[in-house]
Amino acid sequence: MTNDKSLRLIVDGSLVEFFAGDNALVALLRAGLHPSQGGCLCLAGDCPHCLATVDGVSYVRTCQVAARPGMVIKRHPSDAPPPLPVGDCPGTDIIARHIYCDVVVIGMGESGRAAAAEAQRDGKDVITLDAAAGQEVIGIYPGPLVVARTRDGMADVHPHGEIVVATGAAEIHPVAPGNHLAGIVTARAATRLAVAGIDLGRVVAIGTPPEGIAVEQAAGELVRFDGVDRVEAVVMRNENGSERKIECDTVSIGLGLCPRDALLRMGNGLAVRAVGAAARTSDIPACPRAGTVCHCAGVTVDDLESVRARGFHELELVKRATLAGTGTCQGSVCLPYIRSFLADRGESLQPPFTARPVTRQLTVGEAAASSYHQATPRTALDGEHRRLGAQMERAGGWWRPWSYGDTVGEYWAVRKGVSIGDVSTLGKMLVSGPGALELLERLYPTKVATLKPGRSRYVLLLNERGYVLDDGLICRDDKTRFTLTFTSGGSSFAELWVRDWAESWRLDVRLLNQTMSLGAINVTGPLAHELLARAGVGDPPQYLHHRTATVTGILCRVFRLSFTGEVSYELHHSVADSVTLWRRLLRLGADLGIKPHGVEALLMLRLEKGHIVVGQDTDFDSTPRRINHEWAVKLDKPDFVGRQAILRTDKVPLDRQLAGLEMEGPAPAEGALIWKGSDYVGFVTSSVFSPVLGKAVMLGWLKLLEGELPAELTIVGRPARRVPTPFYDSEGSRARA
Amino acid sequence: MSFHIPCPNCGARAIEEFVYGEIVVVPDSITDPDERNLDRAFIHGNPEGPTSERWFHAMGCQRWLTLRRDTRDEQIILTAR
Amino acid sequence: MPELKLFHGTRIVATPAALDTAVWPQDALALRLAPDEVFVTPAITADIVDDQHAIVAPDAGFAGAWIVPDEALEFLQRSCEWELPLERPAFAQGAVAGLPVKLWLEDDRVLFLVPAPYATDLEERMA
Amino acid sequence: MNEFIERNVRLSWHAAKRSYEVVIVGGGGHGLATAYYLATRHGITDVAVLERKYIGAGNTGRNTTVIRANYGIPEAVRFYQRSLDLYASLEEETGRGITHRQKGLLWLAHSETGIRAERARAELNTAFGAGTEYVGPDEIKKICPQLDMAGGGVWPILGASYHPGGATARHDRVVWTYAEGAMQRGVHIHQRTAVTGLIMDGDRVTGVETAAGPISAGAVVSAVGGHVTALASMAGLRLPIRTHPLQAFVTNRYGLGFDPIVSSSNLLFYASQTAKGEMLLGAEIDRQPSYSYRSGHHFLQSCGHRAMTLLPFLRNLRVLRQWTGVCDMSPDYSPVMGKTGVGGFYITTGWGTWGFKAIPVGGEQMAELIATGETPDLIAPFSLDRFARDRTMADRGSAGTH
Repeated sequence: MTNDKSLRLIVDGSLVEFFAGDNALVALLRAGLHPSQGGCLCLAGDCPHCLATVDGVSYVRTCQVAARPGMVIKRHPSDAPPPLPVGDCPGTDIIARHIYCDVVVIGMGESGRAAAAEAQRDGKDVITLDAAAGQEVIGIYPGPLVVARTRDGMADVHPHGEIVVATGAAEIHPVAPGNHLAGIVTARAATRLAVAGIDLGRVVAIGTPPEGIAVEQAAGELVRFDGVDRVEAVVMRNENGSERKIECDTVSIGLGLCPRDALLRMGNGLAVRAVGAAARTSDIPACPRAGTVCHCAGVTVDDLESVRARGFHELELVKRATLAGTGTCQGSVCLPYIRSFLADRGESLQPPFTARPVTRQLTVGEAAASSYHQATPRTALDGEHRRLGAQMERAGGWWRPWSYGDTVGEYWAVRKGVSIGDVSTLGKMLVSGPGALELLERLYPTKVATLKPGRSRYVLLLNERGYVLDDGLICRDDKTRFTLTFTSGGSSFAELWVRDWAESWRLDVRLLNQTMSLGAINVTGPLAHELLARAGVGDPPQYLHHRTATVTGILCRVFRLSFTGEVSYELHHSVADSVTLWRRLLRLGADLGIKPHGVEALLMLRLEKGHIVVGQDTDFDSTPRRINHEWAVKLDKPDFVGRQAILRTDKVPLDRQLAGLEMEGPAPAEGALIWKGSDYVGFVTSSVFSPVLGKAVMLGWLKLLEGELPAELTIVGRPARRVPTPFYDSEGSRARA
Repeated sequence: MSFHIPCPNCGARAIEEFVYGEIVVVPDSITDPDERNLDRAFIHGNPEGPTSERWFHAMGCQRWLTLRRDTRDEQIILTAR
Repeated sequence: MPELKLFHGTRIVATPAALDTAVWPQDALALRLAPDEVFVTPAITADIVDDQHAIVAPDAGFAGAWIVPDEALEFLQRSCEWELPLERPAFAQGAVAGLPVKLWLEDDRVLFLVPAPYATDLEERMA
Repeated sequence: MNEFIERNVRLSWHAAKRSYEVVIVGGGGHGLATAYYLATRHGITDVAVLERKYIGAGNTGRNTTVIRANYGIPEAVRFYQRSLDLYASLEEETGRGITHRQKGLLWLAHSETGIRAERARAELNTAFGAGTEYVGPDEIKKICPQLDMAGGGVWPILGASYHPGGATARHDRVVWTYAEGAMQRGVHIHQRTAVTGLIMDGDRVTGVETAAGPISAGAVVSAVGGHVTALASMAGLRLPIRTHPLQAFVTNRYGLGFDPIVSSSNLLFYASQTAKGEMLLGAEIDRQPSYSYRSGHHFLQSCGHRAMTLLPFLRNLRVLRQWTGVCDMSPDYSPVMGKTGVGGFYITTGWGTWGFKAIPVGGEQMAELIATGETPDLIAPFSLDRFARDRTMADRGSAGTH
């Protein structure tokens, strides 16, 4: 070991030299500094006395990190926890690597090396994780999964076989007055410090002496440590009761061993085995008379006595009432003493606390390594919307254009001219097979058999509670083949639902979810016919019909329906063609004043028509009756999902219903409360000022009062009325034009 | 809690790749159709011990599988397609 | 990492037996997504599958790219929480970087496929 | 010096009797509060609380201590506001410290639809007595300067509802305060006493079986968490309850400096700083029903990742410990309280992720029910028979996180 002058680190702003091979703790001690002002040091990662802030990370065990030139160490404040970081903590993303093997051995001491060698002799693929090599295991999880922090990121090790815990045993620390002083070390730490060339001065050994050091052995029972900041003497009591004071510079502590078995206990029920000292039972030290038991939380023997005397007898309650064992070392130091204390006071020797992750600490950034946000899908037209300056929003689980900047202009393009909208987010599913008709008859509350090929029908989807799950279309392609559509929000759920029922009824069907394979563009407005004619479709399908057609040279399935209240054609096509189709439609309609419309305009348009949005206007206990959609439910059909629930709930008087509302003046915010005099009767679910009607139109929940829906209401302090829907074009002639 | 589910189509995958599905069992002792529906709609067996359930492999084959799992310790006892 | 491109092909849903016995064109890659579903790229014609109720649909719903094995495995080691098959070639699917990814592993290249709506996310996460 | 050492509460244990007027099964917050209010409000002290482990060992001692009333339906807002008020006066009433801190709660929105939802929440809360206001980005930044308003470029913060009454209290101290208050007035609390059966006389519950023998009771109250389905089945009841794990983690202690409680509607995590200085982070329930208390690594990864996206200062904080509790979830995300249709048997369950918030009001109302035999108005909407009556209490304001 040579003293290279270039090896310097910074401690509390001052330069400190260190030797190659030093860990940060040794570097501090070499400079005559104690990382936490005092306390018995173990140099083994067990105790809380060498914690410091290293390179901006607090609570680092300095004995576990190699000293590095330029390393910045700040000692924690002596009287308070380290400060909460202010502002952002920039940092590079940490990577977690996944490693597969047969056997994991944790700890590379003698027993760990032996276990690894034995497994290798048996032809096993062995991964070893050794804290001394910077591979600190933070926990064992079901899987099983062993997670370790390493010097180049996190390692997630997945063993097919067993996990061997060879983490050895921790040394028991002293509990006596003065145990917070500097200069107290465990016997093993004393040996290591001597080897590192630290001058320990006069060493007094209590219990098992350190190896390789000349010491004065202190006999008897430990009474206290004397000194101001550093230990200057240790006081022992002989068998005859007399006290003896031994002057010293360092006290070496050899009071026994406690297995480092937290990982073993954490892995309880998994293929985990301990070997060597980790498998031993804990030495239980003599019950302490005085002094600090838990340094992390500052708990003394008196504190234990005080809570026990007030009825806290269970180990877990003592822990919770004092917080002993809840700090950084998670009971490593105090647990043997609390068990000893309670046993001494007449309780049975209670088992250790539950072992919970994490056993070695990691930062939140390290914990989050290789984690990803849930991705929000984008339609094939995402780039088009952004180029057009759209405000993109997450809506219904997708990125969608909320508005292109002129919502009212977009609205009028639909009402008076022609507009296109990206509805690729709709759920789309093909159903084929001899069992297809039966599947849909049993799944939907509508009569499917009467639906002719080439026709479509609006449908509700119910669950077994009779609540509305979703709405959409059933489109019949031929005798045994159907196309189903679902809302954007329902699309991720629809496949699970349909497949589950098809399997549960054992029906012979083929299902293909095409939600992510097909784009869909809605062409809507009184000039939609004209645009479609220009696009090559001179004879578009009638209302609620569908057929295949070539639109601007692109193969599409054309569904005629209407959500906006105007003539609408939904063009389903391969996502590979979305951009081309979109651009061609915009070009063909340029002189018609075509504009794309966003979600916000669409929500206005549909509200004028009184169309509900499942999830916005419905709640998760909305029956068809509550949303005024009983017309969509054919109870004279044989069984379908939700039928029995509707029969059951129909016997109960209705309590509330979704209703159309209107008022003069600006539209209240969605969520606005609805009052009948001073009685709360419900709230607004959808609300917009209708440009075409010149008043605010809304959907909202109303409670029935004495069996009647109230008609004259107050919303945001202004009078409002319950009115039938649709608000606009109540005969529906525009959509059928 | 995360554990692995052996997908018969794809192999063992973390539970986070799947969507949970309950298998509802209404006791035969309930015979009234409304009561059976009420039980089916709202009541859960919620057993402490082995239970049969469905999982949909959303991140993989997008198919359902059926398995038995012990709710006390998450041990998986049996899987089927 | 190369830019992900749409893969044109055919999605077929048919009885498992019909898919087991189908003979795909020599130059086609047939990925068995489920016992009753296959994605064949490039596109094929309908009459290959012996199931009159089969759904045979042209499909460009996957975006993907071929990656050299070293890059692919480096990325997978940090983004894939499940064990890759050892044999080659092999098909595998599951969460990769939090996305529903399909992999076709050959000795000298690996195909990554993801539903097109997640293409941007996969590109960002592979970068 | 550790200011958190419990220096006041005195627990006095008694030998078990063979008979009590009321037996409460479950020595968590709800069971102990029910005993406390029976004794203090109704003078009923011939009460035993039976706990299979130690008091507060279950979900009360595992929860993340958020107290709030910003729920999504009028019935729930009134109910939880009553709890908020009882919590705020509990220290004065008992002379014991529960480390009650009114912190304010921010519920963040990240989309247009999220903004609408938070505006609606504010409107409803305010009308029914739980102050909540909608706040824009500037105010959010003032309330919680640590937030990255750009949301890491992934989930920008566009608005929030702010609930000034949002508070925290130390869970164990709530348990001990109620336990001590009940014990002082003569209530018996028996730890390590698992109930193994219910004693029935015809279709009426008249007592409980324990390992130490039967105990007869005029009324039996189930206040258990996690095992309520099994207990109720002993009385022939089938419950609309599914038990799910809920996980959380804390960092080491740092100086106080994170004032509010922050919750994200899209990222489904929440964060607060405990009085001890630990940053406490939680997220949504695990989706599969389970009684396992084992913690998962994916939760730590994912919750840490999501939290760090909005609170980047968390990156270098060191994780201290993670743990798991179990939540009894009802189909409509509201509690299930009151009479059961089985004579002599009362239930308080369905506490999902909102049980700690309701401990005082839950105990107060259950006590009134048991003492008077009449269901109080505040809990009448939450009765078990509401599912059969098609009167579910669907509450989007409570779904699944905290």
